[in-house]
Amino acid sequence: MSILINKDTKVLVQGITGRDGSFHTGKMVAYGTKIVAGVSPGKGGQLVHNVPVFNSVEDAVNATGATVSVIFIPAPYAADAILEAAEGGIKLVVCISEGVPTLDMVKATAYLKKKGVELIGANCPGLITPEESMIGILPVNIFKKGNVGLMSRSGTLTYLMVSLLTQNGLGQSTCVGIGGDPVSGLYYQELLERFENDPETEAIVLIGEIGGDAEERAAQYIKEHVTKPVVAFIAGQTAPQGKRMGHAGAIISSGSGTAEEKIAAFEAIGVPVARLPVEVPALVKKALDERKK
Amino acid sequence: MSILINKDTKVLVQGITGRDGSFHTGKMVAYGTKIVAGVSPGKGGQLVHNVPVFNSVEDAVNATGATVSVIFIPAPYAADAILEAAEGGIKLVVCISEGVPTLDMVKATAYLKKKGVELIGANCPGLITPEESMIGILPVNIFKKGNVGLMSRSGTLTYLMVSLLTQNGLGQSTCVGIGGDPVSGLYYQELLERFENDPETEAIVLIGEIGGDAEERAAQYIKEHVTKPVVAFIAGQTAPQGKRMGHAGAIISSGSGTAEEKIAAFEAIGVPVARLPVEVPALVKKALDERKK
Amino acid sequence: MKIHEYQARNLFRQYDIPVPDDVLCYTIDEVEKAARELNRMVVVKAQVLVGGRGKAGGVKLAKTVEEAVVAGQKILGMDIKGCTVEKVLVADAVEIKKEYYVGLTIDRNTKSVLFMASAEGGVEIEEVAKENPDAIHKIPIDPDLGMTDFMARKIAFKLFDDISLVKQATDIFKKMYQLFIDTDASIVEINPLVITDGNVLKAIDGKMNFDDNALYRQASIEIMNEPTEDEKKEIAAKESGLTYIRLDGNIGCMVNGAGLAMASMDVIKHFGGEPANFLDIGGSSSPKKVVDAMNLLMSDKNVKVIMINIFGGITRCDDVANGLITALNQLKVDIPIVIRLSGTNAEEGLRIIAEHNLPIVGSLSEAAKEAIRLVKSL
Amino acid sequence: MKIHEYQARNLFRQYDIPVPDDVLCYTIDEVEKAARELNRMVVVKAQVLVGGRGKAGGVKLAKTVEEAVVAGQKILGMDIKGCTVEKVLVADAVEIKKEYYVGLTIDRNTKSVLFMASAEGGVEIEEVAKENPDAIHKIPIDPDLGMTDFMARKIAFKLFDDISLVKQATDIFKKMYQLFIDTDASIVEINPLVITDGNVLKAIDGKMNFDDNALYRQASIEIMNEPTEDEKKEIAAKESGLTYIRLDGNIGCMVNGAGLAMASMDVIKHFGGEPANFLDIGGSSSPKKVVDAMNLLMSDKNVKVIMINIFGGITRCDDVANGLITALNQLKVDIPIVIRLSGTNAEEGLRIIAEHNLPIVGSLSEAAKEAIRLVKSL
Repeated sequence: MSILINKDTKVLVQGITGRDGSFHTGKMVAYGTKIVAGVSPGKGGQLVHNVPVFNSVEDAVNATGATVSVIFIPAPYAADAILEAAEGGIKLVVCISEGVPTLDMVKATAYLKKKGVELIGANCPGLITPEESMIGILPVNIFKKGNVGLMSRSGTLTYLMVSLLTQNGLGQSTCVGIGGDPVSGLYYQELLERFENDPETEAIVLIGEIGGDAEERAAQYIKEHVTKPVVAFIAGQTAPQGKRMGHAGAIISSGSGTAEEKIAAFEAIGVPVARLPVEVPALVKKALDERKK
Repeated sequence: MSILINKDTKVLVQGITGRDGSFHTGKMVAYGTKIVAGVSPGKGGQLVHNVPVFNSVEDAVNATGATVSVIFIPAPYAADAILEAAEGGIKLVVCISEGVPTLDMVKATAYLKKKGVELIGANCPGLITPEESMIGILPVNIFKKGNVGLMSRSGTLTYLMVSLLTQNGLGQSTCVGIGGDPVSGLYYQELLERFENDPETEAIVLIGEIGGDAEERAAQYIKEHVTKPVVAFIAGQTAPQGKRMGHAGAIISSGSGTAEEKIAAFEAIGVPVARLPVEVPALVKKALDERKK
Repeated sequence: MKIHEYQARNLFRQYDIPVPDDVLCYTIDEVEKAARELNRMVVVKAQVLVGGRGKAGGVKLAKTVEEAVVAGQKILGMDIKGCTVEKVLVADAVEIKKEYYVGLTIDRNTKSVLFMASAEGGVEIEEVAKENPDAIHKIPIDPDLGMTDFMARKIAFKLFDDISLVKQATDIFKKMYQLFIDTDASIVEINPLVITDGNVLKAIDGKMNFDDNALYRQASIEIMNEPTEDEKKEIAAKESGLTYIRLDGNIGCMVNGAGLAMASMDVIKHFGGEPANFLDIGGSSSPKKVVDAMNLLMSDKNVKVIMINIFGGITRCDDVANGLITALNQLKVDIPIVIRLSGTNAEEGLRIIAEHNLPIVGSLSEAAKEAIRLVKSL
Repeated sequence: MKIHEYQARNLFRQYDIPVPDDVLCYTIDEVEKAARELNRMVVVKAQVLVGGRGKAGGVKLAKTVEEAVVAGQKILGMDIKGCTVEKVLVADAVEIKKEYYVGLTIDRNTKSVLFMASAEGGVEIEEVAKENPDAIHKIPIDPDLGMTDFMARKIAFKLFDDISLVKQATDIFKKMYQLFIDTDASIVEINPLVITDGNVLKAIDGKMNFDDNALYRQASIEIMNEPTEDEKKEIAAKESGLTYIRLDGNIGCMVNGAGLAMASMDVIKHFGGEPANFLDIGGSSSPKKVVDAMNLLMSDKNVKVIMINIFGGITRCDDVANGLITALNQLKVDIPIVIRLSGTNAEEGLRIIAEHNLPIVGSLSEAAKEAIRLVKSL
């Protein structure tokens, strides 16, 4: 088991003929992800990494039965690609594209909700169920099958955490990069719910960062609904006030959204928070040991 | 039993302080309809026919538990009133207003669908469950409690039909004026389904008119889903081609939407169609007699 | 509300929908000048608000200026279904490789704007609709999204393979939808949309109708209205709150409600009579409205008998009766009247009418039969 | 992107949101002329892109022209949180009966535009938010509907009882929302919105921020940008695909990804060091980007050591290594570098680095400790 994707998940790639789309399609195919189709208007009938290309998502879904789409489309057209995926019958959309206008995402997420379609991203590295399926741009060699579920607002920080986990013998059930934009798809709460219900996941690592109150809300959710151990890390503990740190969501405004507040929220409900990334594996091991008792 | 409304239905009136709203509130109250609230922004706290007035639908619903709203608001603001009703917690909206722009109704009906709220109208006379509740502008004295369900695209033609039924001893379970605009709420199909499931309704009268294919679709639905007898009448049998007959929907264009086609569609599935209004009661009686056997 | 082709083409141009060059002409001199300036093969097209002008000879191709003048002479002033042609459009006649149909309208069933597209354009699309319905793609547009890129492209791929044409069509479809929404249209149609020899898409003929209920917020559309004489009468009636359509019979009808008005006409015809008009006095009638309606009926010299059929709901029968008495006092009404009243405040209305010794009948059938008897007795 | 108050006020005027008259002034002479022309009590307000100008003395009331000149002399040229005041707004000082707060922003939780309104305007709204959160009404706007009449009215009724004020507010709220949507704003704020003595609502102070991701389609907004010197450097970095924020420490950081960059800074601080900057080289890094990043780091004279922390995903470690070698060949880099590389193509990257005898460390903690050791050893 795992959450959201597994070895049987059929995936299509929107923007498969682009530079990034083509490169990462190769990586995904090599990892064993079932990439069954690509979409690129006007290039229907071509092959990319031996994957058939269609003119529209609808055509691709009808021909292949794909249920997940991963989007490598320039930001101005990315939201339209998300809508096309939802309208075309896709059930989970993973949007890698960076720099999508926020109001485009407001419209897109409202439509997805109406259609009952899930989204991860935009501006995210994707997700992986190790040794089964990787959808996105994750560097696969650092992952290892196991029982730790991981979710993160940050891409490369995820890689660091995962490699520390793997180095310490802690494999992962599923790792999800949720993206750091002001409006995005599945968030901590929805993923916590899924990890809680996933029999394979024994512990959860939550990587947050400064700005907003998503971590505080996650803490509230954990308190009420999560029985499995959670270990947290918050990036930006030393970030100066009011400075924008690359992620649009990561603004500390007037004393709320700080790392201290988030850390306090987690510790108040008994979720240990690592001060350094390197401390995470030990905290997870400790939590797993206690769970076994 | 009845469909949609009964003696316990709590109703609020949007536009209660206007000329028409106030007049018909009086008529509804006199009939025994449970009018529990009115809405008129800026006039909250007043009384109209002893009905308390609120500034917003939300306030009125919170204070009174109204589940149905009837709208007497000038056309340019009517669609906004429909949205307010749906957002404010109303479950069935009855819009009497005439002349609402079609694209306003396109937006409003999409929102109502998302919210799971039903609509009757716009540009309709409302509905009545005789001797229990009248919501709209129907002349109540012609109605009589009974077992005939009636639905119509036309207001005054409904009155004629109902008075003929009543004169002939045929009372009604519920009568619904669905309105004649290009985009409106509940239509033949949805009402046929409700009448079919209503134990009190023994026969159904469907009054159609030229234009569109709603009657043809109703015939198809009757064929597949309705076991109770249906009697139909189609107005506009002699209307000249291409002339607009008052209802925006009633345009005969290029040989489709004619009365002959609609009559043929009904007769093909065994639904008798009266040529004159006066023939309807006899057809209903005959159908009821056959059903009893 | 309908507009002429030349007006639709101008709206298309405002929205950057590609349309061949054209000149609107009221005289032969203007036609000659236009043909000379366009300086190539042209098409001369009657500008009338009725369909079927092609079959009526209202559209002619002209290879030379002389041919254009001859065409203009034939078309200007000709009668098409009762409309006199007062102006023609002289338009660039582009080379046509293939013709398509695309149109937007309101769909009652999906309660949305429906995009229709067919590779079988140029001919009567209604014929295609009947004989080969699958040849017309029908795509409802989600009002929350509008015409998205992907949806416009999806429709374009149904018509074209060439990606250059797909891109042009995607662009045109999005603009058509925007035009529809911005102007509260009820129809936006391009038939035919053509591929020209340069592999460029162009709108060769455009049709637009508008939602009358929305004209109050569409001033720039409303001023385009060019009503015919009959329509002017209908518009004047509308301003008094009446819906009026003149017909060819002799029994003037005054009814409240469109459905009842149609049914009244049906009943008159059923018993062998001929209605002179459709006249719906609508809801919330004031006595004033009835006076206006009587005025309208009396202005038609064909009317020999007046039949009044009122079923009060929002309309009050006493208002109608009072209006009628006022009208009879103000106007010289020298023809017989048959009256049927019921519904809201009917007793009071009937009392007022009875006081003035006007004939009252009990049912619609009786009213129709009496009106026919009176016409025949004249 | 942020804009000045005077720019926000001009946008408000374009949308018919009522704003008192004002004049933008760069000199004392202009201030005097403006105060004379407005010919009543004015307020002189520093135009800077940082908050807290009121507390810093950047806003002064002036009853006479002379007082306005004195206020202008004090404010023009003053320093507010590191920004020099180059211009002031001289604005009509209306009589204020009561102050309100209204604002629109993006809400991550409801994934929509959130309207915020409070009867406790004029003061620091953040204080109200903390101490009395119920005093701030928060209403998410359905993106499919936009700001409807009824919703704007509903919010207005939360602030006002008087129907005249409700109507004015309803109109203002709808326009604020339209302005937000039309310009791809991230914040539209009026604080305070006031009732003047004539019972008229006016926007006394306006704040607008915009979504940087949408500036490509907002040319008329983008040209309003007036970056500070530090921001110019950040913008130049952005144009090279880099996110750069200058800080006060001495360890120059080059990291890929915002989260990892923040975590790297955290680790440096944890071990007692001081980062000189936040520098995210982003995804799909080309060697060129690394050269640009090195250039940027070397342009800061405070930087004594450079710490590079790369976790390849979409970024390839070999690209980074090649870029670094190119940079070292092109630039005069006379300070020590600490490098940590892993992820996509890490082996190849490490091989390239090793060939050039650059110091490689195995973990982020080690890298931070080594950088700090090197700084201390200088």
